[in-house]
Amino acid sequence: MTDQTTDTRMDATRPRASAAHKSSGLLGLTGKDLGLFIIVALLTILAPFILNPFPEGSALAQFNGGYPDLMQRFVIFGIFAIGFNILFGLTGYLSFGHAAFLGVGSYAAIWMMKLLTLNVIPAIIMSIVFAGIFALIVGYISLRRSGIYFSILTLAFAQMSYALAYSVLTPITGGETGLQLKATDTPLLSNLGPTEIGRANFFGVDMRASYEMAIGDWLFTFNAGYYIAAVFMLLSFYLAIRLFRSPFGMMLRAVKSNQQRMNYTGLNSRPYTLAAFVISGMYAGLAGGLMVAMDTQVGPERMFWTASGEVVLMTILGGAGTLIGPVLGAGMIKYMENIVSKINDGILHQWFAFMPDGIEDFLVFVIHPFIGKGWHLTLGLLFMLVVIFLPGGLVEGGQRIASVFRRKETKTSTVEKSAAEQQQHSE
Amino acid sequence: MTSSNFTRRGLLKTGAASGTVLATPTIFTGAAWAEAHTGFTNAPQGDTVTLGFNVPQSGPYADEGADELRAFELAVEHLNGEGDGGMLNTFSSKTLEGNGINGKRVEYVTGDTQTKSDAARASARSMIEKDGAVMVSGGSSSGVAVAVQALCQEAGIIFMAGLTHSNDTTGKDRKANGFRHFFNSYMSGAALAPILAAQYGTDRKAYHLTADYNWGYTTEQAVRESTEAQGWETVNAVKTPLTQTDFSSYITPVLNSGADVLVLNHYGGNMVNSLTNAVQFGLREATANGKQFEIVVPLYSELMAQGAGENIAGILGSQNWDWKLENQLGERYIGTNAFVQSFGNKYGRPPSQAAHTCYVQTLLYADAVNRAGSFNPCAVVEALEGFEFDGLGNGPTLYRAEDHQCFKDVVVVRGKENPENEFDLVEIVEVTPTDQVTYAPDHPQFGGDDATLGECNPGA
Amino acid sequence: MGILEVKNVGKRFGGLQALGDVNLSVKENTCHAIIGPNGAGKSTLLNCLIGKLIPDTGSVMFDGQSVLGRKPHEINQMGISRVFQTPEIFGDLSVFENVMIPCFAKRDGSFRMHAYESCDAETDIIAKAEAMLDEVNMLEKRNVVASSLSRGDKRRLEMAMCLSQKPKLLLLDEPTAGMARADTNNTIDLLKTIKAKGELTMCIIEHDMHVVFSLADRITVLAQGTPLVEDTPENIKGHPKVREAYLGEAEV
Amino acid sequence: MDGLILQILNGLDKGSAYALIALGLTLIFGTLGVVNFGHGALFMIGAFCAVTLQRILNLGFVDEGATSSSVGGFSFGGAQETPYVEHWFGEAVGGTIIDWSVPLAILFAIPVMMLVGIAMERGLIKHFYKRPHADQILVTFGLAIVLQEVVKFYFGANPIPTPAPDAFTGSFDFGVLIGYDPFTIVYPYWRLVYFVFAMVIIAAVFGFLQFTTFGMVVRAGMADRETVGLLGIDIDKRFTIMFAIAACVAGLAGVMYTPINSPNYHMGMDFLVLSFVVVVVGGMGSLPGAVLAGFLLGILESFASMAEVIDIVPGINQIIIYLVAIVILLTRPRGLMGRKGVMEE
Repeated sequence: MTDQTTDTRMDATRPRASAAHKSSGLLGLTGKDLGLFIIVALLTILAPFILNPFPEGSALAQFNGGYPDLMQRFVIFGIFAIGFNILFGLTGYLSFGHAAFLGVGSYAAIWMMKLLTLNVIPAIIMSIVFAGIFALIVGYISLRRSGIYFSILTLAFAQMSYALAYSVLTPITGGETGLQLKATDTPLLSNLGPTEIGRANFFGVDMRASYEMAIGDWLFTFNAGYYIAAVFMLLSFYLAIRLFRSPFGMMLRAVKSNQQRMNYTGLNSRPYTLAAFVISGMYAGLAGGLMVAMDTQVGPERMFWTASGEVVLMTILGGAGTLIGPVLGAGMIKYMENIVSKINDGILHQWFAFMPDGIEDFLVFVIHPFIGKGWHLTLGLLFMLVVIFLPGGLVEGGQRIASVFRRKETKTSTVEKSAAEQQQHSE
Repeated sequence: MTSSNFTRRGLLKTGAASGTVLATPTIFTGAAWAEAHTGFTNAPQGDTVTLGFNVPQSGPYADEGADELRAFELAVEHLNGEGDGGMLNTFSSKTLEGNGINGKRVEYVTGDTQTKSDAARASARSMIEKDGAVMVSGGSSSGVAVAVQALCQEAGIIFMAGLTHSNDTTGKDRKANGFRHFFNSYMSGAALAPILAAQYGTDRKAYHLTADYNWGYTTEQAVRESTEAQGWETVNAVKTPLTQTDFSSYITPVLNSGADVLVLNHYGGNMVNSLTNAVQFGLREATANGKQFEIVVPLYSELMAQGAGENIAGILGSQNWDWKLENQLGERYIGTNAFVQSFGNKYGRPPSQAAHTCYVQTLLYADAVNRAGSFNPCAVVEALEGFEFDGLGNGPTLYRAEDHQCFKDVVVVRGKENPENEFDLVEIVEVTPTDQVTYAPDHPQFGGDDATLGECNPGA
Repeated sequence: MGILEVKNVGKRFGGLQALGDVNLSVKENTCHAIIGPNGAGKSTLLNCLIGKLIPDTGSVMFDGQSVLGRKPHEINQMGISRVFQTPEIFGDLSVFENVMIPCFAKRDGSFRMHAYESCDAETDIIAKAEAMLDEVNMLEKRNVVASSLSRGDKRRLEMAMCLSQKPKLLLLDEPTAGMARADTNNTIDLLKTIKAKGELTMCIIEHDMHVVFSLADRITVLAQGTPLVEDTPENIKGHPKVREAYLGEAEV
Repeated sequence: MDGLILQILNGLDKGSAYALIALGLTLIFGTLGVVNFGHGALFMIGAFCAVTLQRILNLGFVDEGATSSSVGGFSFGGAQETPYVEHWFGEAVGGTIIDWSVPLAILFAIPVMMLVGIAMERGLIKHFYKRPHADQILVTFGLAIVLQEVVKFYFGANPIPTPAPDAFTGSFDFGVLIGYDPFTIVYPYWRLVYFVFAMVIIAAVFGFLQFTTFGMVVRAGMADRETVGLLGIDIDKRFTIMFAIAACVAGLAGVMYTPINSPNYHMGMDFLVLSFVVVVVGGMGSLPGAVLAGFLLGILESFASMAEVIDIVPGINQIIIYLVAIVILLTRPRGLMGRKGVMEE
């Protein structure tokens, strides 16, 4: 299912031939890309501050997201979405079974930790390898078809993986209760006490280790696991930028744009799509491995179709085909899931306690359906609002805000820009 | 630089409120807060303690989760000395006086498990890392219970399991920091078997339909072994996918299989659908081998009974507790009425067994902390291990030290033929006494010799 | 022996004999036109040459090798490029990228995992693409999204894409259809220039006789799936069979 | 043998549900070119039309002398209500009306689903015809979540029993008809009703498309939307009606399904993925393909759930549908009866 109308306007996929003569900048990135990468790197490094804007104990502290688990989830699902976007955003092939690769990566990682070593690096490497191999098999078969037929093939593989992991593969996957590290696990390269339960570490640094800093009423947590995951995310993001700007990335966009022309231009689209599929499967595997590294447990629901659907939604919500969009989408969905779902009526009453009783109760009554157990409702509404008002996803929201400022500065527009706008109006 | 393995938000809530403005970054270490209650994760500071109630709020078990949450809120109310005190008045241990836990006022946070282990752990971690919860409770499935229990063990806080029925929770996946009040598959089998034999005879042929995942396996095994010990024969056992909604293709083979009893090792939506389908196909009216055909549902719940409607009429099953226990079977189950009255007054409905177990677990935790005089998980574990108590609705109960499983009577119930109202769907048939459902800690259904609690982990 | 040898090619679609028994020989560095009324099988023949269709019978030899059974991209890599009747371009990509892609295909073959290199660093490709765009006078539109080009520009772009591959054989399927006179003349001039270089064989399908007679060295007339006649443009002009074929069309 | 016959009946019955949902989905795919992730929600809303009607009919007032359960002085729900319907029409007639609430819900559901369909198409889907499929997925998925959360808010998450009329409880003895012993091949009446109902709906939809001018235009629109638009036919209006019809088909499938399995708020999502598989296996843009695939998958699923089969291939019942889908899509590029070029890009 190719989108004929999207993405050409996105900065991320904009033709940038005008920059062709510039010498390559820092890290091989130039201009906007370098700026974007630096911004993302700064945001990632400073996330403990940025995500904890409200002082502890204040009414709004509920909205703080700067605790290790959520920060880890942001970057892990960011990786997952970045990888998914390489396939979907560039080639237009909509995989509906990507969670299977995440799951396979997770199982591979936990088995490494159970059997070989509690160091997370071998586990993560194995998760990438296994997910890559599985993606190769699934991709090789599924890519024989295109469009929705491809989507359903990938969906079918993922659902089979889920169903089998839940049931007959219980000896390997732990079934419903999944796999955790246990006192009886004695990895080859570790010296655990007889009843000691292993902990994931990075050359001795416990993934759970945190450094806390208090400034006034604010408390900021710097978690070792988060920073390790963040390094992987930045690396993934960097590689994704390189890929987007590479001839290979151009070929993938060519697949999406006109596969027939591509073939008659002497390019074999199959290995390109397969390579994109495997790469994005390996990203998913990396995300799965990191999930285990951060929190040593795997359950089969990780492979259910809703999990595959989630990454699709993340990517579209953020802006398919853009570099940063999928990360934003992932962050948004995970934030809703973890923060909004935890707000309960008691907290609402606290917030509105300063108001007269009648108004307080009324406000609680109005907001009640959207919080706590109603967080799905808020999420669904968010999806609809974004797609209705921001056709390019959250990234377009950002662009619109940016363009408001830009318009104030200058009214000159390049050919490139006017072409992009033209494209936008034609929709 | 490593200061803690799980952050301790509790610290700052009060620490900062006292007006301390720290101009320079400070590393919190255990020593910096050398008070009585340190050296473990989320040691409560100040005059409050935070508990985490992690229940399914979305997905198929959302209503059960909602009921659990009601019970938690009620328990917190009672612990803080509000309301009528509920079971505080009947509990055999008298340390709970309505002044919070260990003198600290109880606060709580809630989260949504979505009945997915990943989501449940994410939610539990946010309670531990963000909100400084010192105990997590709740849940409505064994997958979630096992996952969250393992997390709490790693984090060094206490897990008081909600509704989880699989043997594994206190079997092969048992953990030192985890405790289960709810009964389990083995107990269901052991409790049901003698009553099934008495009601339906000892020469029955059973056909099992089993949900194709861990809980289904343990339940099938438990019921099979117990009924076969009574002389029953198992004709066939077929596994059904969790995601199945229409069970017709599993039901029809039962008709001509030679079986005269159908055992549905299903829970939740699976059970509602499979039972509805079985009744549709006329199994309730059928006869086989010259006997009336019977259907058995090892694990009953009020919500499932509501979902299945009139189809549950006459179906036998087991429960951890029922709100009519004390009324019908008397003093032994004291506490039941106190709880039901308190719950009913607040919410206008009787509590489910899920609500009951969650309420009781909260009280048990609070009491253990009071008796131990500390929130330190290891102290709590010590206080709970081997603890014998009464007055919480199940009669005399033991928290066994070897596997952290409660041992108490099991209620065998039957779906009412003519329910008087929407809450009165089952009738109590009999109660199987504790000693009949007790098993050895190293029972093969519970992981055998390999199963170990490990050591209690205080975290930090 | 021509660079392209089509022998006894036949193709049926259900009950319809699209191509009967086509024989065609195209000499290297010439321009061979195929003309004929609508439905004569011209496009079908072209599709057989590039691997879009596989003929039921016969053989197609290019440069001494059979193209039958090869995939489209393999055939292209052998040196056959095609300009389509409706321009097949990468609509979502910029004009410049559209030309870069065939340059990559020419240099790197049908697949290369160049995922880490930056496009901006491919100076040789950029230079080639720029030169090519310059040649078709589209350099100033290099950053325009291809789908927003005018139809004439799209055709020129496609032509540029094909030419940038430096194919041995260029197949042109009605390259001037729907073009204004001026554009048509431009295209003729462009093709003439290329032809003058003498490095490229062309095979052109065209209705516009002005184009055909301006460019072609030899002409094959196709009717109802079979070649009626093959000859030089001068001889074709007055050929009775040709007139008959076209008159036959006029009656329909 | 009797086992196989029963499984074929099961398969036809499951297939009816699959086919009905897939039919509406493929109509929307085919006519409007929209990937509608909200289709499962329409099925669910249909089912809750039945629940709502049941609730409405059971509205009543407290009767005297009702029993109540009480514990320690607290009584629950207790009071038995007499439904107004029984009060107005007498116990016999009123009781029958309540008993027949599910079939009656069909009359209730048709206008409701029509309205829902029209509102959805005019208010939302219409604006997404020219948008990429990705946007369609996001907006319809968002809508599906919102709809199911609204239902959850009002009806809870627990399944709600909605029994069939008493006249349809019990089973029909097929075996006797074809020479088997009594009670070997019996099949519940309501499931037979469901099958017949599905057949009628499918026939009606096909007949409507085949024999009416309206249907002809829509079919032409499915084949080539632009051309039909060029003919000056107001295809948009027809597409709105088509969407409403598809919503209706899904909704009615939901209404009739309620006695088979008690409805709950997420039943739509449970069916959603399956119905996509059915549509795609049937082939994009093909109505007969969708119906055929529905029955095929239903029957194969039933066979795969037999103990004899599971013993040979453990877990086959878990994956059969997906396995079959893969095999079919690999051997037949466009599913069973798919048209070329529909959703292939």
